[in-house]
Amino acid sequence: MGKPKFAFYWCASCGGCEETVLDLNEKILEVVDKVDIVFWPVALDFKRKDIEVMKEGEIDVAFINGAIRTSEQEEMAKLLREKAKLVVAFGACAQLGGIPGLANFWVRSDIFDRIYKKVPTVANPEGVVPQQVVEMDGYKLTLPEFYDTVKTLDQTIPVDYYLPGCPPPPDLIMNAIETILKGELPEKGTVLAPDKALCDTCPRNETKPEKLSIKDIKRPHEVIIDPEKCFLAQGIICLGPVTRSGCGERCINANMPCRGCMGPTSEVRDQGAKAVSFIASILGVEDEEKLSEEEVQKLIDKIVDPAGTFYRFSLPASLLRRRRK
Amino acid sequence: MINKVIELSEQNLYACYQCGKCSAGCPSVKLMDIMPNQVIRYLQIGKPDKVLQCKTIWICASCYTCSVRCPRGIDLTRVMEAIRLIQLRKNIDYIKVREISEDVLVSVPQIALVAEFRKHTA
Amino acid sequence: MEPRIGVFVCHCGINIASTVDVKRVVEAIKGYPGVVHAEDYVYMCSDPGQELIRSRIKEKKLNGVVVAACSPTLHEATFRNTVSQVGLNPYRCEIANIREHCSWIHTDRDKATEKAIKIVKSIVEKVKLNDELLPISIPITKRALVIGGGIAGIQAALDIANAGYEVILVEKNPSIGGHMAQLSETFPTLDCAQCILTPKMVEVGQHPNIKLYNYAEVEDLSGYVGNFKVKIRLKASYVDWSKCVGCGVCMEKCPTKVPSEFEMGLTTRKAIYVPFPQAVPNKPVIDRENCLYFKTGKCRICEKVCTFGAIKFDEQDEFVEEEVGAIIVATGYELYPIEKIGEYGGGKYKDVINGLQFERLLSASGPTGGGVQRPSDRKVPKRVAFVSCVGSRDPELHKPYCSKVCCMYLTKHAMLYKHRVPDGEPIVFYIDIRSDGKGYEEFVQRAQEEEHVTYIRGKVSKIYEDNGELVLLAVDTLTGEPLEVRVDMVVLGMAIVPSPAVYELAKKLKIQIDANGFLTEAHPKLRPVETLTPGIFLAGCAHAPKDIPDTVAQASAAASKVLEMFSQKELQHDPMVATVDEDRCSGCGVCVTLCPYGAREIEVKDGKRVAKVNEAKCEGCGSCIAGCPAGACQQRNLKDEQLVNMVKAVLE
Amino acid sequence: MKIFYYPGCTLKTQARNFECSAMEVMKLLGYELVELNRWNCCGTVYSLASDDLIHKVAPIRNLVRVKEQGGDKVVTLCAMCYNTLKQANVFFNSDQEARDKINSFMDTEIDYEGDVEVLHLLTVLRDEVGFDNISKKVVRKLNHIKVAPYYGCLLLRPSTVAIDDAENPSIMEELLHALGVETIDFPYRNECCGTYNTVSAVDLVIDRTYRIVGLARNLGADVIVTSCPLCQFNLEVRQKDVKERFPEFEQLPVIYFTQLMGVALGVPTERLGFELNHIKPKVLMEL
Repeated sequence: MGKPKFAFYWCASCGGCEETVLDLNEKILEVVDKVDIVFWPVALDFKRKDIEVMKEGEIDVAFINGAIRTSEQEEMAKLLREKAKLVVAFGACAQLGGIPGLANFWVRSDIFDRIYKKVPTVANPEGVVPQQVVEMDGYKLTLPEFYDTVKTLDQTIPVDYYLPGCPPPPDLIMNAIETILKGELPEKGTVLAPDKALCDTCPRNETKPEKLSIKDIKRPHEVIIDPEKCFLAQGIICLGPVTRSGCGERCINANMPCRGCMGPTSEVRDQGAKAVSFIASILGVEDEEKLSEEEVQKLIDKIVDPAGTFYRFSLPASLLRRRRK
Repeated sequence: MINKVIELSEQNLYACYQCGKCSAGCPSVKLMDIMPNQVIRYLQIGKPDKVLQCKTIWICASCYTCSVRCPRGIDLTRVMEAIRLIQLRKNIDYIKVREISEDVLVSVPQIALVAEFRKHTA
Repeated sequence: MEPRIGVFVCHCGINIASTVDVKRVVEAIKGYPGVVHAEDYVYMCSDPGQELIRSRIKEKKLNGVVVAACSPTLHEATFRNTVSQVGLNPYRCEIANIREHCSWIHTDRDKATEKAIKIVKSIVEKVKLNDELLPISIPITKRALVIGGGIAGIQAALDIANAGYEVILVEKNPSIGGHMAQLSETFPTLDCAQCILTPKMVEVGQHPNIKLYNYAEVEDLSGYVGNFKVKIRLKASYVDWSKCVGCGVCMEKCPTKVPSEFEMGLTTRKAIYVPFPQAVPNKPVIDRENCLYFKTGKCRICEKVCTFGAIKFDEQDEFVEEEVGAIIVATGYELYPIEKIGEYGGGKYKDVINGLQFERLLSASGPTGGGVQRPSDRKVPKRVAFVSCVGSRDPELHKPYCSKVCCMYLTKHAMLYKHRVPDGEPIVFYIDIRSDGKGYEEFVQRAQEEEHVTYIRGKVSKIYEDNGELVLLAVDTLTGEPLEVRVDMVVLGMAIVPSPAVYELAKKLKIQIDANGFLTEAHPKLRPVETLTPGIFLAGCAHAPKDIPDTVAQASAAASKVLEMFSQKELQHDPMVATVDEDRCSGCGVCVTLCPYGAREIEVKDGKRVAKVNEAKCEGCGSCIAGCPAGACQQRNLKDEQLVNMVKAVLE
Repeated sequence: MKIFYYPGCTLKTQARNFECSAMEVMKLLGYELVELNRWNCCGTVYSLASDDLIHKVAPIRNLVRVKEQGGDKVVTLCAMCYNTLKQANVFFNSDQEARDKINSFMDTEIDYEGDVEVLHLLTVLRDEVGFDNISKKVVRKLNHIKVAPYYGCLLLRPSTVAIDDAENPSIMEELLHALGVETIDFPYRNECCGTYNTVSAVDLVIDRTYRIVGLARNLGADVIVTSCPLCQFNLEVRQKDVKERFPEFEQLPVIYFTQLMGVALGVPTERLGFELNHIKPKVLMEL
């Protein structure tokens, strides 16, 4: 038996997930030693047709990052699903839709209008927007279809495991690879990360007051943030309580609040909704009885872009998935 | 009839519990043939004729005393106006303008005349 | 466990059956997965109905029961008890509410039946995943706290103390007695209020089981049913009561006079005072607000004249903590202020007084020694108007509710006035006469037939003063005549409002108050003396306006509820509480903030914060579960999985 | 300072004394009442039926004039005008549908957004001028007379437009005290005078006048002060009719509060329009 065959593919994402593979540093050499990478468009010159000729199940693991936004991404995901024994959704975009998923607050026409016509740096007097098919000089040029809605990977194909994060932290990646190589596979559908919220490992957890209450909401640039104290206790919205741990508290250690990239814990169906619910639970509770309707509204209004704050990484995976008409 | 009055006056006449506070404080009640609370009562028990034929609605001077004191929040001033309008809209004047004497016409202030015509003529 | 669920559909006479096709519900549920038996019966809660459930459990080896009937608040306990009699865990029995949630609110029989079927299916789904639970046992401190020393608090405290349990009685004023101590005589028997009340006050003061904290207020409450910890503020009285013998010299010599609260401002008291001669305890306090020494730094006359050295100007408020198992709130009422009734002068006419002021004028111990004299010039009024429903039954401007006692006490006032001033003319203005208590209607009849009190049906519109007389613009709605009545004095039957302190107190005790500020009972019919917070009961006018007999009855009822609790070894608490999956909990603390019962706290285990549930305090409201950002909280027998299945059953 | 001023019909005819005294007084206090151009009758009584929008056009049109002429508030003297304009404005702000209808009906005017404040001179004197400042300008001592302040109905009712508490108002008393005048506690100060019944039910007005003026006199008042031309007429001119019926009845002068202010602030009495008062307030004129 030869070495296990791995494939990497990049759908709608920023590319950070591809780079993070390299963050394994010298460990990547161990990996390469143990596996055959049969497909990795960003690094190796294998083409779609090379996959198409493979047998079903010939690839052992396909790591797919990014959300599904175009028909090409959908086709590739389906192709890899057919050829791979295991599919791992790699990173927040594949798992939850990620930042590209915020596009679900609009529809395709809005997005094209903005990107190709209204962005201040765009000069497009003829109002050209991408077309799926263009005929020119007898040639037919095609582009993949740009879908109205961004989907998560598992809304497109069945997914076996998830590696959360934006991007997934190297130790979790390494852990996952080792687990797969050893064949000690957990239950299908498992997120390959701890199942507790970030507060569990947060170095600031002990600094929480007995009763958490937000009197006034502050954005990180508005205050000098105490580097020791719980963000929420400082009035800064931190999604730590509603986000899976395992990220290595990278943001927290850089004195920035958690933005939720690791997704929710396994018991939570809708990270954004839970986030809204928990923030609402602690917002202004101390003076609850004294606050007038207007004062409450004023307090809530200090959350700039609530949808983007609470669903930053998880809109396509939420119960509503997208803006409804 | 009660429904028409309710529609025009936007007051819930069924809320009246006949305490009589409207009548007790009414500055014009002495000259009225039925008392303000009875106006509502006759409507409640379905005797609109009593109300349409009464002098009370014309004596009411729209001073709002009853309205500000009513424990059930009924603006009786508006109720009186509604009933007056039901009559006036049949083109029935309460006063005959021609019969107003010259003396009165020249002596009373304009606001009295305009108000009188507004309230008592179609 | 393979589900073997029985569904029992109740007709509730025609309450359900007239709108819901009960037979169709039975047929529809018969084939539903997990259901092995279904049938209907006309009154499921009756003895034959319950027997039917018991025998089917045995015959069909049921391991779960759904009773489709009325609201669970009514009969959940009944049916859970039924199933447990034949060995089924009571928490494997659930109620599907097809009455309040269905038959009573719909008219379309077809659609209502469809809805009933869905409700039953969803409850079947719930029962499938219900765990067998055991009630939670909680220890119980067999001491009671009674807040408020009026007749309600006195009665409740005595009942509990006489049953052999200790009572802590907290009264904010210097003396117990409340408003009843101000009354002259009581309707309908004309018993002297002092004669029936003061012996009880003395009994409280001397009772070995009653610890009285007068001039004290509840500062804070923690703990839970059976195990409350109450912090009590003992307001500084500046008098060492252990040294004071109550000789009264200090009060005599004190130079500062202020309006007497007890006498309703009709006369004055000193800055060091006992509210009234029959006070219990009969020890003075210094009113810091008005005391010359506290205001100017000079005086201290009381200190000089006190031969016992009992005056202590440097005294501070003190705090004591007491542990109690049950609490009765009896904070009483106040009269709605005359100032709010602009059309009756808004308080500017001295001879327009309220009912309690008139009680003091009638009282033998009052400022006039029981002779009726009007406040402005001490003249004996020859005509007195008594006006009922002042600020009451007035949703537009004042209070929407009836004050319950004014009809009766104004009748009593008119009668007593007539006794004191035989040639006097009492006129009572009323809208309706509400005389529904025992002997009350006879009392009113006596006032009319024997005392010839004039009753005029009609609400007074305005009161003003003219030439030393009071003019009432009124109407006789029975004759249809406007009236202008001139009298010497007016007594207003003011609306009754809860004691203003009750709002803060309710917050401390975490009990509910209604839109009018009165305490809310747990159920208006079946649990009238309990609050929704277990272990806290209510009595008297803090709950709603009521007369003395009702107050005393309610106080005894509250006491008996307390005694019922104390008669048990341990308290049983509903096990449908929140649980924490410690493997999931990150210790973020949101649940602690959310919990309205103080049942959640953070514990540090192996250096990590983990939330825990105090099961005795948890009322299973579900706030923490909804709020838990990590999904680490679940509620027993209302797990997410159950809820999802229930929703699916409805949406199917 | 300039304030737009809406006179209304009677201020230009029978109640010229109200207008001229107000002008004099305001001038003295450093304010100019600028009469609104092209004002029309307010309708005098506010129409109360739910379906009657047309009668709300007249008062609203006056508020449109204020807007057109660059103002955002307008002051009235006549209590009836105040009430009608104010009630119309309150209604206009509470019912969007009605607002649209009225605006489309008045199609030659600019659309009215309900943003003109309707004020009565009494509130302007209290809130803008300040009773303290008025007090400082008093030059004539009037401590020898007792005044019965009479509000009537329309400054106090309905509650949506009231300038003060309906049962126990105090604004007029406060003004009078600032002028150094003693007031009586006058229970009838908010009782109706019988208003337009003076045309067709004069008996009612005679009865009201007898009671109101009678009580004021009983309570020791030397003069009644009011703010409504119709109240003034009923309480003053109808005293003649009262006297016919009750010969023992003693007359009492009824003047506008601005006239009394004028006296206190030192405006020459001949400029205060007393010639239009049927019962001369001699106690004031002979100072």
